[in-house]
Amino acid sequence: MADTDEGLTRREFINWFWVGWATFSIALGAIATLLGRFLFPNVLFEKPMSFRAGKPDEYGPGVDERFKDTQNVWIVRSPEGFYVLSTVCTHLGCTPNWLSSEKKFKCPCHGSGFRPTGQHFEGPAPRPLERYSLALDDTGNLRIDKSRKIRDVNQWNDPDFLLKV
Amino acid sequence: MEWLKDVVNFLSNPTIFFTGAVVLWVLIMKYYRIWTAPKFIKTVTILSVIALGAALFDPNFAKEALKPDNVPIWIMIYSVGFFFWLAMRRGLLNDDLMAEGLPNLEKQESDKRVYTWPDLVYSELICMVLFTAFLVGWSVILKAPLEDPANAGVTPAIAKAPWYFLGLQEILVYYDPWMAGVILPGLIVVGLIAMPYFDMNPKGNGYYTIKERFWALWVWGFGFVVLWIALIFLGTFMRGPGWNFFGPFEYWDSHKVVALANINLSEIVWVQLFNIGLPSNILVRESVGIILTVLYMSVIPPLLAKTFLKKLYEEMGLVRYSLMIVLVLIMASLPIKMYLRWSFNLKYIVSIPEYMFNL
Amino acid sequence: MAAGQPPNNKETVYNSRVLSKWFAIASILLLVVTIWAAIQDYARPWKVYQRQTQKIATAVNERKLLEADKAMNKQQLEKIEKDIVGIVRKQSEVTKEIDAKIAAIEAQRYGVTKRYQTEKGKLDEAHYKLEVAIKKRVDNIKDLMAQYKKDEKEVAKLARAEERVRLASEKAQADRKDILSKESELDSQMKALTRTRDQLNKAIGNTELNLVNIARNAPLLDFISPTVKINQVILNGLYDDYFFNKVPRVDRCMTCHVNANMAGYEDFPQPFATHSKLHLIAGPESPHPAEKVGCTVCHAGVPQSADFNNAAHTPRDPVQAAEWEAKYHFHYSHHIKTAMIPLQMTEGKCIQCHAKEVVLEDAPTFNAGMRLVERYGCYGCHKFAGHFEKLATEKKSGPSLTLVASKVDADWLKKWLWDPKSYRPSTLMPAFWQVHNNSDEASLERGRVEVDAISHLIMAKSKKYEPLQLASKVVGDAARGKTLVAQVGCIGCHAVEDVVVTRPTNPKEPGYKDPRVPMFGPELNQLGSKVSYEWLVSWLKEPKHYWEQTAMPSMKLTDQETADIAVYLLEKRNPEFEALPVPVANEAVRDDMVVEFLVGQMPTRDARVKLASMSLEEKQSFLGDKLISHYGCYACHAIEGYENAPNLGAELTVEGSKEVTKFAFDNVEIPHTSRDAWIYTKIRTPRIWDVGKKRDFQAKTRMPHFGFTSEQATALAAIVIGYENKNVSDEMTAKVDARKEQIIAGHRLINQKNCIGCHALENKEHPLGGEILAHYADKSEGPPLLYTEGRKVQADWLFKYLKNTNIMIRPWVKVRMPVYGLSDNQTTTIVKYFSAYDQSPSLFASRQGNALSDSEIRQAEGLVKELGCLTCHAVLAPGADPSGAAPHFANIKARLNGDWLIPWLENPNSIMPGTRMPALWPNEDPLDEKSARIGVPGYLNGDAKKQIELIRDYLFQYPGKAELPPPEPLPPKTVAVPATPAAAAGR
Amino acid sequence: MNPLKKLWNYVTDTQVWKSIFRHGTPDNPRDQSLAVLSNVALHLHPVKTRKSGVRMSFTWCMGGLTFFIFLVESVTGILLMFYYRPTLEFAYNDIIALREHVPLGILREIHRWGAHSMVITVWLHMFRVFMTGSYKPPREFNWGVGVILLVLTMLLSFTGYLLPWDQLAIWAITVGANMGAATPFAGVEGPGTMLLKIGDISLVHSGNDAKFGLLAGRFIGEATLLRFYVLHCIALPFVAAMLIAVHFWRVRKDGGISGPL
Repeated sequence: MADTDEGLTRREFINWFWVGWATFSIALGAIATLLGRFLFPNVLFEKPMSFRAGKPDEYGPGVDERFKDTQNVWIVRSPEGFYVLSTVCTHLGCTPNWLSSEKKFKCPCHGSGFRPTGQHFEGPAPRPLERYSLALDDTGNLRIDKSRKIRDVNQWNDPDFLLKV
Repeated sequence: MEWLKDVVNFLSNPTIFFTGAVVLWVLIMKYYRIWTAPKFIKTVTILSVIALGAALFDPNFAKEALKPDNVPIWIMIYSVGFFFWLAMRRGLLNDDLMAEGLPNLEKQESDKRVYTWPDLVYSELICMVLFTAFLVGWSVILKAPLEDPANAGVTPAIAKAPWYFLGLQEILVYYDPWMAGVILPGLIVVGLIAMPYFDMNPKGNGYYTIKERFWALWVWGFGFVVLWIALIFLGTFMRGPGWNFFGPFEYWDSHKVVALANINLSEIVWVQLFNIGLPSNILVRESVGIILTVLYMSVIPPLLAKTFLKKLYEEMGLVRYSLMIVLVLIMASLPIKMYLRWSFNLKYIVSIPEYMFNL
Repeated sequence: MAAGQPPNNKETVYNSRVLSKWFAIASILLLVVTIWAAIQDYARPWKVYQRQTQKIATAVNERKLLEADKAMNKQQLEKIEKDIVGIVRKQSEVTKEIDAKIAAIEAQRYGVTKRYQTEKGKLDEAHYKLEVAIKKRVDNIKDLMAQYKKDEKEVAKLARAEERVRLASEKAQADRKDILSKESELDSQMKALTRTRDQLNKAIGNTELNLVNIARNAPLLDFISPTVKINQVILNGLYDDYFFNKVPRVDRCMTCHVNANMAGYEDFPQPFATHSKLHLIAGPESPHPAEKVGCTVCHAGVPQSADFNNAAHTPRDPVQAAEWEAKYHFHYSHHIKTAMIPLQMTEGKCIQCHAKEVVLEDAPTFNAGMRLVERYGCYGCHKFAGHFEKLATEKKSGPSLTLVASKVDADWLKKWLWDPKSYRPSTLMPAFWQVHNNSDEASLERGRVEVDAISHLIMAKSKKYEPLQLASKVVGDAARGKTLVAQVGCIGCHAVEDVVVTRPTNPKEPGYKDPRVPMFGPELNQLGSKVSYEWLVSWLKEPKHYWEQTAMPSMKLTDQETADIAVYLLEKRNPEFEALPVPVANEAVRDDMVVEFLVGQMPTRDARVKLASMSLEEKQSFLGDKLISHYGCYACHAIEGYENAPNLGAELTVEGSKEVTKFAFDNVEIPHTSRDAWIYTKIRTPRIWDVGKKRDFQAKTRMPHFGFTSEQATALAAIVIGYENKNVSDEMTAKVDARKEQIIAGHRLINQKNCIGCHALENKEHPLGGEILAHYADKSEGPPLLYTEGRKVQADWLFKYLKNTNIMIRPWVKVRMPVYGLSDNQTTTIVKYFSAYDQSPSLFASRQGNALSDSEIRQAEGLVKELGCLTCHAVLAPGADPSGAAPHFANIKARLNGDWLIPWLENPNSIMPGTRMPALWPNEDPLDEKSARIGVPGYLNGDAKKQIELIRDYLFQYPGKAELPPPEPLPPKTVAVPATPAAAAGR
Repeated sequence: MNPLKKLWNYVTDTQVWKSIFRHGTPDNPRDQSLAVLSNVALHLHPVKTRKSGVRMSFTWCMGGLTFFIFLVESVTGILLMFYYRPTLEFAYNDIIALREHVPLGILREIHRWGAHSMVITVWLHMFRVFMTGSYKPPREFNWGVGVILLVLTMLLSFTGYLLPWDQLAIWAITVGANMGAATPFAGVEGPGTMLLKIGDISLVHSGNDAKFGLLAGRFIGEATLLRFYVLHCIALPFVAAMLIAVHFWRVRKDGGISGPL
């Protein structure tokens, strides 16, 4: 094959060839990435994941059930501080009941038992109850963020999940 | 009759059921000459239909067996059985022919070409019409199921995936979701696609045969029939509320209590063996499991390449062999894990819940 | 040759190198536009606003951080830090030991617990199996039972072991915590010190422009954890109707107006500003938190949109429109049904939820609008839901005309109708003639006939009236009348040119009067051109004698006072009006009109015949009747025979959601996409729509011209727009409880009786009314402020007082509490309103003082003397100068509440600013109201608190008659007036 | 001549008939060839086929049946779309309507049982191809395409499972979706995910993980229903149809139905 033809060197030819295909691939890749991003919506029609739960003073020591039905959480005030427990049993997702006289959560479905800390101690539940993140907002109210949760005992002292007041 | 039901219930226990399936598979592949006889299979079919019919008198059995969504499974069991028989039968005939130095059944005709019209066109049309008739009839007899309206707040006693995924859901008992739901299905697909490139045997292309590719049939069939079909059967008919085991004639009691006595390898080692608490360092704690896993994946392949699979290794070359053996080992890890669970109550070999990594 | 290079075949059509080149160019183009698309997505306006908001928030927080840092006690912090270091050093030895112990226990515990749990699980399973076996009646049940019992014992043993280690572990943990408690305490002290700083730092970290935040919001990466995101509120309780489907509304306004519900951004421009009424609207602590009620429930607009134009912003005025056009390419949208409501009309939307209410705190436009609708009687022609629907059944807004012939003469009436403002510029009576659509010569000719006919019929229908008479020989004196008018309280409702009241401009000051709302009563500057002396004295003595439903109360005037005021008022005339010609009806036009109306009932020929047979009086009456029906005079005035006449105006109950396309914009130059502009224009210039159109008389717009100012029209338009299809469900609106109902009922009655013309009500932060107060330099000379009234007076006393105001309370006050002639129901409404507003503990139980022993009474008497109370609070001797007197003590036991007296005695000025009552127990720190009070030495150990209580108790035992008559009126300069029955009734 | 035959001749002689059918009665080699060649559906086949390949006992007709069921599902699916609305308010009601009062509501049964059948026939087709070693060269690529089609078949069935919006549907999909959450490094509950962090910020959380991508939300909801509906009715069938075309084309190019060489 000739090195030069109609004013174009072979080197130039190769450059155009590779530039073309490289750009084409990058463009296709970019389009594919944009389309992938398209599948992750910016906004959802879901219940907001965070909610305001009033002033800390409104809570007495122990387990508080006021948000059990509306937000599916228990807010617990312990000597260590506030934490928020999910009301979903870690076994099969039923909602345990808080038995205040026995100081434990008892799942009606399969009998899993949890201590007020969320620690499982009886029945088939494999893990402690999950905990949600909470913090004080500007106005001094508790704000609970259900989009962040922990399931491991080792993280219980994380300041985002245990609020000292 | 009750004792018979009890016996069947007992035998359907996952341990026995699965072991039985494996043993049966070994026997099937060893004695195919016997059961591929038409008389034999006819007898077995008739007997099984009678047994099934009789079993349907048991309300507990009938309830699950006749669930509209479970009917396809019976169709699948019988059709897989029939076609497996057909394939093996023809393979046997071909093997016999070839042993005599004669061309096999396909070879006898493969050079002849016939007009597509009307042979193929008509036979396909007939198939379609027959199938349509069958489908409409099925639809008339069985209504599609519809339960209560969706309610995320009401958890059913048991949540099952569609039946064709129940094999995977059964694996969930032994592996965490990331293995059972992501890695294993992914590897199944990858393995299937890669299979033609691993199978270096040029024989057996385009005709039924057993002898010429016995081990290929053995391994692939084990995966399809035992690890897929049999586990679907188990998952559908023998797993009740709470994914607890129930015999085919047992009532699905949602209050059944089963001891959860499973423990991790690290606990066996540190607590049961050395009687000290778990080390706080994760890597130390899980060192035994990690070492075992690494050994399984890194030592066995070269060992096999040197011994049993020497010939195969030489044929395939390093890259092909390594890829294939990894896939096979992962597939084999499932029954291994199952047996470890049953014999030692072993929950996880490596258990790092801190990073949700459990093996 | 490079891989994939196409063969350089000579036989191709195009040279493959050229193809490659073109392919490269095309690919580059594709890449560029792809990147362009990504950039456009990144530069969406709301994203830009949020990035700007974050910049602002960072700056604000950084400033706050500096302050917080300055305010932080650094020395203490350093000390704590040092202490912690010391403690930690000391602790480490001890903790090491205990940690080892804990580790040992935990190791043991793990095994024991695990074993127990395993065995317990097995036992549970065995138990289940046993139960099944029992059910199945298995033979070897006894063996199973025995085995189970045995296992159970084993497990119980394990359970005890588990409990032992658990307790040991818990104890060790507790010990450890004890050791560390000092450190953790210091730790939390330190955290408390640095809390503000830490919070601010965290907030800044989330908003400042650092690499992490840039990455978080970078295109394509912004699905991971963006800080720039759509802020939305899903309003469960506010539903939009999408073709039979009620869909909860989603508000996204706060995507751009990020700070709307956050304090601290008041001074920033939109969209970054804080809501201007954060304490009331949008603020998290307010009754309308944005998280719950969103924005569009009041502001309207397209709630889902996060784009300036798509959200349908509406400018306040053309100036703002022009500004927006430059800034946002603003344009009115033609296809949006719910454009935003311009800011000045937003308060109308309060009606959405507060449908029954007439007065809302801190909602001046709403309040003004509601009062304007009531005063101008819009509800007479137009149907509204809620408050006005009820009002329409109770009251007409104009005076009754059933006795009008005794008040004015026919000529006056004709001139008045022809142009009401020519007689009284401030009148509420609208103009029906000589306005936009009937000022041409033909219409004027016709108008005169109409005026003639209407006034004829009204006069004809008027009944005979016997005015009340004064005692004979009473001669009025204009100078005294002038003084009286300024003194007794006429100016609470009426404007009089001789008494100029300059009112404050700050709505939070008592005495403020919304300039949009006209005076409650007519101005009194031209009465001499209208009524006669006889009629006026009767009216002044007892207004209800002429008109049963009038809001004008009796001022308890003596005959002499009545005469004085009458003479004074009649001196005031309007000579220009008097000089105006009386409109004269043209015979021919009248005949034509009679025929025109007759033709509606019969063929034209018959009508002509009929006309010929009619007398002038018949013609006038016939036309008058038709025209009163045509113009709807009866909507505001009681006219005999029109009691059940229909509403003439369009129903306005859902006017606010009427589709814009259904408004006829005709030739009027306003944006044809604006509902609010149309309504505003309609209110201001109702007849303008006929201009440039050829319309028959009957088809012309009839709504009269009220001559509203721009501000008045705006407030009225706000109200009209506020009436819309209710899409707020009950779950979202605050519940109207019994207390609220009582307040609402009170507000309705207060608006009807104009209590606020004189009294300032409710609370000193947001006083309601007291419009006369500006007249008094010394506020204590004016009508009393009624803050805390519900807690102050006893309910049954208030009831009695309102029924009979003839009781002396404040001898020095010259302004009079008139007699309204309230019904029992109305009186109860007022009493309940006060007690509900002030949340008085109970309506009928009022706490008085404790019973005192004789010695205590003696002590109290001494204290009273020492404090000098009786200088003012003694019973006023007849004829004495009342200017220095205060309510006499004997009056208190029947009137006041004991609990209220304590704070009153402590600090009277805080309850009633401007009161004459001094604070007798001064604060130790004069600048701090909460500091302790200094008692009078020598009494109760100088304990101010006890002294105050003692005085309170004493006052409830103070001897003397509680109710005394009011002071004698000014002695008449001329002849003494003997009391007549009519005069007594007037008191 | 018998009048029927006359009529037949007349009809087949018309220009209309001839414009449609470019061949005579296929009772001779020429017309047999033309019948296959000139028909868009039949020309998927070659004019002549290997004799061994025509036998039912060899092919089991499972590939053909699978394609046929795909067509049945497409047609019934399109018809069902006339009645079914993928919204929380209506989805369940519309299924009830199909069950109770929509004319020929049996289409739903045909669609559902057809779907189950298709899963079985696809497996059996794969089984047959394996048993005859037909994946071997030169058909390796087409085997791969077939495996993807197998996966698509199961995904089609899985996405369709949610649409009735009953308890069975959402809980079955919940089980499946939770697996997505366990994807290593891409699911919020997957191993290693919590390592993906910059400071306090998790890179993968319940608002952007694999499960979220599958469900278009953190939980199964209206967005999930829509997403599954679109996948089930448009996206997956579209991809499947393309791959089926490739599959058929490669069957022809790789030598038709397999047979011993």
